[in-house]
Amino acid sequence: MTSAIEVRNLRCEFRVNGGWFAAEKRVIAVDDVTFRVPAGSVLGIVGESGCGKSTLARLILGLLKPTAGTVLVDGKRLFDLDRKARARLIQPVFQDPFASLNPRHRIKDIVALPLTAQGTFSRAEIERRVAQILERVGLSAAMGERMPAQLSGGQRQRAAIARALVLEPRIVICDEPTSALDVSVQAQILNLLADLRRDLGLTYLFISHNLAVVEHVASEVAVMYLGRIVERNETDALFRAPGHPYTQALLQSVLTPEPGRGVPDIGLGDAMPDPSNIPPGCRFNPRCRIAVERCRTVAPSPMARPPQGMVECHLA
Amino acid sequence: MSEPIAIQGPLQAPLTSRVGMTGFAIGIAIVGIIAVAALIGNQFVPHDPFTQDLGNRLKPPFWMEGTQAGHLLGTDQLGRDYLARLVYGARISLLIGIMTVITSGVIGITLGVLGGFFGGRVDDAVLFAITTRLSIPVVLVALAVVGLMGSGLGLVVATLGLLLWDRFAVVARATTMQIRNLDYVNAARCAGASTMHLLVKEIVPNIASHLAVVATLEMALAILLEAALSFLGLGVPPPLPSWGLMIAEGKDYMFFSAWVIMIPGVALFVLVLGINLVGDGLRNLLGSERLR
Amino acid sequence: MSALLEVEDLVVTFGGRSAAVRGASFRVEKGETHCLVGESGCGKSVTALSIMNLLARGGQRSAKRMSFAGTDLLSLSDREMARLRGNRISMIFQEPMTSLNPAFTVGSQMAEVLTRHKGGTRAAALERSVELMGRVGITAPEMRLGQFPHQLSGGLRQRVMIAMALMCDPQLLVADEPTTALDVTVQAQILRLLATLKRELGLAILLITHDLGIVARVADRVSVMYAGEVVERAPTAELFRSPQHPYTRGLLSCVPVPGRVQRDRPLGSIPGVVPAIGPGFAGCAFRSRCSQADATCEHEIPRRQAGGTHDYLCRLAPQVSEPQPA
Amino acid sequence: MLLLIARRLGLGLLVALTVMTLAFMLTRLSGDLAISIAGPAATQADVEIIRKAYGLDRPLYVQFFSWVGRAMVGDFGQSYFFKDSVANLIARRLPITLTLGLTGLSLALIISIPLGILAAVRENTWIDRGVTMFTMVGQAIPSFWLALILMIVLGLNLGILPISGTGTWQHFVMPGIVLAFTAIPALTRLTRSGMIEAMASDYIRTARAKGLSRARIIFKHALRNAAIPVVSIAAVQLGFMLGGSIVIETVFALHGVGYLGWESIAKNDFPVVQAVVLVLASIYIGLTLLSDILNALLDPRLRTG
Repeated sequence: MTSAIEVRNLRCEFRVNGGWFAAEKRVIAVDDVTFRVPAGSVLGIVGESGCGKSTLARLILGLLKPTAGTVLVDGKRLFDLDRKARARLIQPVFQDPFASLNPRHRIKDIVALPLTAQGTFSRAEIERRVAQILERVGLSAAMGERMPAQLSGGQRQRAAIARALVLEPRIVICDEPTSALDVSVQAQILNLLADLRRDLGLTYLFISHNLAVVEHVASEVAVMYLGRIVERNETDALFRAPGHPYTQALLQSVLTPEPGRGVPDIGLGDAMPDPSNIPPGCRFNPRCRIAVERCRTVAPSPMARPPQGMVECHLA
Repeated sequence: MSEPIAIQGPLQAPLTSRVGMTGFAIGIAIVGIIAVAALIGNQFVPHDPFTQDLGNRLKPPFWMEGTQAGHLLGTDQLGRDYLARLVYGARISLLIGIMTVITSGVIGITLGVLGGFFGGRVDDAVLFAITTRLSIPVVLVALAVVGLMGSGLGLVVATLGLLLWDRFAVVARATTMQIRNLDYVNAARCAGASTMHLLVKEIVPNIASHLAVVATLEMALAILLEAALSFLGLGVPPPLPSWGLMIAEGKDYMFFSAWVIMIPGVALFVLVLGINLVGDGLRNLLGSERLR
Repeated sequence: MSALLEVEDLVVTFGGRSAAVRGASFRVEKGETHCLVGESGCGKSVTALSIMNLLARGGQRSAKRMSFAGTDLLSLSDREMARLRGNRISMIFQEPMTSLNPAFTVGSQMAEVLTRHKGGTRAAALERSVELMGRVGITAPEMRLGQFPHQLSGGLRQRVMIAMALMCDPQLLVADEPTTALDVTVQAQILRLLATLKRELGLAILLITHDLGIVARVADRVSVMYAGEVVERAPTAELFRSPQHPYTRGLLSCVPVPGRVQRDRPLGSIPGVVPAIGPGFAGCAFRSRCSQADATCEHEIPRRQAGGTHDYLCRLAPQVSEPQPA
Repeated sequence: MLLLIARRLGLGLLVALTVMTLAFMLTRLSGDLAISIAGPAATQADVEIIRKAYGLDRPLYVQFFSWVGRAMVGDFGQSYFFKDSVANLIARRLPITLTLGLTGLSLALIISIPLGILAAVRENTWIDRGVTMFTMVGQAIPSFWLALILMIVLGLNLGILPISGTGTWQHFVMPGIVLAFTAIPALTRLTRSGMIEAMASDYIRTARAKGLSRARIIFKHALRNAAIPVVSIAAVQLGFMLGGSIVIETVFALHGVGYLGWESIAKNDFPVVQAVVLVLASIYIGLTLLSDILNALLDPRLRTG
């Protein structure tokens, strides 16, 4: 069976101008990332800001060109597909619903864009499909006539989901789809995404910094740190028995609403990760509290972890 | 490259004040009245702007002593009716302003949007063009072109149009750069939209309001520059009554009859002020104060 | 006994139009951490700013009572209030990236707080800065003194902000979403730091947040805000054990809790959106989203007691309940 | 840093070269230069003599490269009209234009920075509206017309300043005022908007939360940040002012570079026209570089990596 998404040895570098008095920097945003997402499943990607998770999303959407490596979508090389074929396969839902809808267009025109861009649908067909998808995501036909500024954050995100699904793609890349929303609205959107996936048989790549959200939606989770996937496993296994010290720290730092438990000491120093200055050896070693000498010199290679996962740590 | 123009986000809430809107309304009224006068004013003025009457030279306007009935604003050094010339001059100013904005807008917006959208080499080339253009002294070069190629309305428009696109380009480039990485543009890309669609439907509508402000500024600038060129004798040729030329022709008499330079000067000032008020009103509507 | 900070019936309006805060009341005791929790637009940040008299231009505050350690804050002149700020009440903000002045060094920004309020030499103020930076867990504080804000990470900047807030030994620290812009691992470190400072310095903290997880872990008492009102007030443990207001209950059910996730079940959610509250609005602001609302909700709602220090704004009688399953 | 400066200088040189090409093409636009130099009364033989004498019989590219080559070492050729080397002419006129430009810029800064600050801290009051109105009026007044009015009022009616000429420092007062007026509106608005932006920023809220005095907040914390763009743009503004001084120098008969340009255009003295365009462009390029360096020095974010 072909995977919905397959990424092989993906790498992405940027050059950043350091200004007048500093040298140019080379930022490695994604560093040799390999994974597969089986059709119909949800891969959650977690990590802190600057870990490269959004860059990864952009690479898989074809918005950025990788420095090296390949992206296969539905078994085909992403860059062999023309823009229309790509649009029929894979669609995005972005973080900020205030930035992802063109403020000058009506909602129904925004939602219709993937159809009109194909150039093969009749106007009646486009109208029928737009009306159908708007209803499916819980927006009334009257909402379709409005401008984005007249909608609330949650309604805008519903419109963005409608746009992503109107062409009936197989794969949706959700890049922090609920991070800009209030918790009560977040729950509405998460429930909607879950329903749609079940009913339409979609595959999600779900990117978030919120572990609780990822645990709720993902069947498999990958943890990114400084551009690499340092641990990947089935969701339950990863949350029950995290192997990488970074995963452990991330899990510990989630503050569940349980009064009286205080704030845990996660024991990470303040050596903040800097993608333009990746440390030698294990890239997590400056913050790791169990690091040994070998971690400072030798980069760990991926090791299998039951039942289906991997971890990159000498000590796991 | 230092960019003297910084722009706030296009998505910012409009910041309207009642006072700002009053200015906007006054500006529109001024420009509207002058435009109407330029279009049909000659129907109501009983004189021809070119007919000389050497017996009635330098007659003062109606509020001064010694005024001549029928010449509401007096006559010039050749006895031509000043009101008729003023109305005709409005036509020249507006024509130059509008034509220059169209020419320079097409050049500048095209360059700026392309540079801002594609980045890389394309942008380097655009930036080079802008830098080069900014380093050319406008007045001197405009004077030289007119001086060496002969004066004429068309030539003035062409010269100014080719020289005044820089601000359009700078603003179009900066706003495009801000927008091109916004997620609605990314979403349109992922939707399979063509580059043409991205430029025309996603980018340009969102920078149009900023460009409208630039257009008012450039129109005002073009009108002032034409007046300056004509004043220096290298713009619109006589006997066409450009306001700048009227001031130049009146210069020799200004110490005795100050009104000969005051009337066209005030007309010029009011028109430019009106256009600037419109621009400022637009800017307030947009809430982008730093767009100078 | 008088509380350290007492706010009664605070109303904040902008430009005379709709009210951002509509009669908020709460008390912060000496040495306690009090959380104001609510979703965006509920008026929690505006409440904090109005206590500091830092409302943006056009903001008008009025209250039946607003006192700090026996001083009536409403009667102070701007000048007197400035003497209090940074001195006896300090405040830190959500965005550590933009809250420090990019043009000056960390040291000069810290030192000026002390010289402003306590006088003394710049050298002494810098010495105090170094001491406090060490206290808030900044390594190599002497080196940091000469650095500019852009050279520090977000977590470090927030530590600098905290150290700066402590320069004059304040009695109250107002912290407006201090960890929202930070990564989760850094958030945990900063919250631990605040808890330590509270314990060791006897500092009272008014913590503004939207995150119920933070509330549960650090607060002694909680005030839940919705649409400009405090709809429920309770000690933390009690609020999570038996929330009374339908909004509080709904909010708790929306939060996915790691380890207790049932992936095939939908999360609890609150339908609809926060209504626009115009002038002349009466009754319960939550009624349009509440499953238990009826006609009486359109009238004035009494504040009900659910225990000695637990009250809420709802027509429904208090009920003893199990904590909401998440 | 050195590398960057070198790169910027290279870019500047490239721009200068482009301007030279444009200036050269410009002077060749009018058709046969020999005919226009010779004047309407000249015979065919006269024209031929002039063509040979000025080297105009050579192919265009030869003329161009010989001009560029010599311009690189500061030799701009001979003026047809003034019978002097162009380099000498410009060297004699440049100090006057620079004096005028610096006078204008200083006046503009002295007036516009305090006005901008005042308007910003009194945002949306009648003071702010007054300042905004003042900048609008300033932008709308044609500079040559303002010059004439000043001549009438200060020169003729009050008789306190000379009307035209170059002799004494008093001769620079009126032109300086007029030139300053071309920059005041833009600089005032820039200061105002920079201050408003700064005053609304998070770090000013922090400064207020620290209990600092209002004066310290405005003049230390806000102004320092608002001043960065103003100072760096002032340098660029000076470049524009020098370029724009041609109108003012002509009105006041101030014998600077701009006046020289106007005279030589009127006399078809194309080596002078080319050289003046090039000199003004080079000054502008130099000033933009200075502006970038000032900006980097003032802004710690650019100064330290």
